[in-house]
Amino acid sequence: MKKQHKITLSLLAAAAALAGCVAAPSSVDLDRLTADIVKKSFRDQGIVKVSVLDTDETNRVCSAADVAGKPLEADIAKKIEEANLKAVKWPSDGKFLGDWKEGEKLAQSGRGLTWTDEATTPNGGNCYNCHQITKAEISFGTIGPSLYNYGKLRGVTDPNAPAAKAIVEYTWGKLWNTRAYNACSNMPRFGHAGLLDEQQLKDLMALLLDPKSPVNQ
Amino acid sequence: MADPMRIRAQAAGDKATVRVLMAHEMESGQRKDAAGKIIPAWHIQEVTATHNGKPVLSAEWGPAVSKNPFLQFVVKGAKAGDKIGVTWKDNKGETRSDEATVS
Amino acid sequence: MRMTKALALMALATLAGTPAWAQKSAAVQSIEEYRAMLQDGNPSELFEAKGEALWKQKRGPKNASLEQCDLGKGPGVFKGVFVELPRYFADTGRVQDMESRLLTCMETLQGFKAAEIAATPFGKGEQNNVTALATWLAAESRDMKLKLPQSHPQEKVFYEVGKRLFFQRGGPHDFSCASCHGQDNTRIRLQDLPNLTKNSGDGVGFAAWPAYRVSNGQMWGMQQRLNDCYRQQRFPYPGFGSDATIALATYLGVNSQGSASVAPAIKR
Amino acid sequence: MHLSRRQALKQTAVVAGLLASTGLFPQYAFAFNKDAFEAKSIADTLKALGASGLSASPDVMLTAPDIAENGAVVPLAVSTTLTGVKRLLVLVEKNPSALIASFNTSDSVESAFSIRAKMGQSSDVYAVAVMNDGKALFAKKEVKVTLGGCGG
Repeated sequence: MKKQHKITLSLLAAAAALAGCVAAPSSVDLDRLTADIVKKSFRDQGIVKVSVLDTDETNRVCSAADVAGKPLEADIAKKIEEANLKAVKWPSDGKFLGDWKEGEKLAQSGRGLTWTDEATTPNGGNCYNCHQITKAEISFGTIGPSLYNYGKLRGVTDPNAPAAKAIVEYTWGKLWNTRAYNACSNMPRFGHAGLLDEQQLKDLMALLLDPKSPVNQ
Repeated sequence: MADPMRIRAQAAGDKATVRVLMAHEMESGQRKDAAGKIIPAWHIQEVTATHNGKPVLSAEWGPAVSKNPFLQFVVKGAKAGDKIGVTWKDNKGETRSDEATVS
Repeated sequence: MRMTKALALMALATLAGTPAWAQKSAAVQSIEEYRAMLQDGNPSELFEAKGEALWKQKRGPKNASLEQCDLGKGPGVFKGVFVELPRYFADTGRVQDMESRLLTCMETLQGFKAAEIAATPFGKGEQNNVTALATWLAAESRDMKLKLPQSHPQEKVFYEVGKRLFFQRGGPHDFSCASCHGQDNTRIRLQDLPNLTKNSGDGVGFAAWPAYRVSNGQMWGMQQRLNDCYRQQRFPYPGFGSDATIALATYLGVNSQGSASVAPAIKR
Repeated sequence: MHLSRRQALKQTAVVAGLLASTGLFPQYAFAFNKDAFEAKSIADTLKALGASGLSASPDVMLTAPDIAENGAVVPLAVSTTLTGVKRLLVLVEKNPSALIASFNTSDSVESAFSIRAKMGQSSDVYAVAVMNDGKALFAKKEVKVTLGGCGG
């Protein structure tokens, strides 16, 4: 612990020297110090490796905006959204909807990818943690908007009809990579990050869009 | 040795409300360990209470009482300065007794 | 009595019936009544008693008590220290929170190996004693207002680092602390989420830990609270008493400056 | 010698433990009713306790939350204004074994007890007063058990 502290302090001193002053460290110094502290503070545990903290440009830009307390510049946000939209993979067989019953199970589960999970633990969709979905489940979160009547409210009576095409594709894109539509969304990128596979995403699509799903009752 | 209980006994009128917290695992016997083996039930089985040494309450508990159990009861005729004693005994034969003064 | 109030609330709710429009809030209200029912009889009292005894007991290779431990207001002062941590300590040259400071005292006064305790998993061996001590010390500052010092440059630096950690997105889910704790009036499932980017008020967020967790019957200090947040964030494991955890705690504590600490609390 | 509170309590415990084992509390030499606590259903539990004829009574009271945020700790209070009560029971119908606790009533304590129970799932909870003649009178309430957290 002592050793770690010395490194931290000397880094600060070096940073201050670089800045050519003895005043409070600059934002850049603090960013560097934070990265240094992260490196020393976190370790691998179970299936989680420290490398999961090596994140992409999309996250870095959003985190920096959050620290600054300012929303992203419109053009930067647009660039991030375009890059993420380009990364969306569409269903290989052209079919968008699976089984809503399987989708409901996924929506209920918040498991997977923590250091107390096994590599074989199936990932859940975590959906109810943040969204209202069916009327029956009263234990739902409110970080995201309510998805109750998601398809019905958007006029989807037949998900295969041409009239439904735009909303079906948007929903797929949103699940695959939410940052394609909202640069700094809080939602995980389920397809992009490999959290759920194509079939699982289809099942969630069915939960949201199938007229028979309890979501649309 | 089991950790001490926390007993609070408060007089109001001609009776005293007693609240007890007991430090106990209360293992249900329903859970499995990492290897998939059932963790055997381990729970408080008998609870008794005394008022100035005279027995006033006895109860039997199963493994579905919550961990670190809470119990509340009301002793008739107890006043400030009286002693309330509580004893538990678990299914492994371990026992613990503590006493509190009614305030 | 709190219990009586909860019962009265329940009676009221029953009388009023459940109008259709109130269905969502009725669930939330029921949960609030449930929580109120638990307030009377918080098992954290068991840990407080244990912590107080541990403070006075001669233990460790040096067979000494912790009664000369300096938690920031001089050796032996235990009233009011909890609401002024984390703070900078000149003897270690570090900003320390309650739990890391207790490790320092256990090493210097009692001869325990701080690194060994830090490496011990939560809920095992000496870790249980650290939690009990922190629980008792929190109780010795119950209802006092948070006033973390921010005069030493390192304390200011830790606040700034903590802020950056709070907003750091990463892991497979892109989560940061702010993903869940960056807005007002949100929930995960039925669990209310305090907005930790600002003062979250008396007894909320930072001002509520250590707390007894009814879901697993465990007493958790702030270190374990932060550790489990990082687990659910799908982040790697933050070392016990590591600078990242202390910087984050500094950020949370300073943001809630002036709010009253209700710890040790009782939680889901 | 200075004794800490904890040490003092420990010594009290030892003394009380000795008292208990010397049989100073003869009326508590009751045997734990294993059959009652291992019975699955409420009916079997009552049978094991020698009670019968379960019927609802407005004189038996049960206080329980509508929703428990966590099944690990569900606060329950049972009471009765009846006289001639032998014991008061707390039962959770859908638990692996229904009986949670059994309180023997006496003239020295009110017939009102609060306790906290584990519930595996949403279920009806029963307060049952077993009368001296073996009749069983009950009050019941449904308690919903929800998942409060992330489910991870």
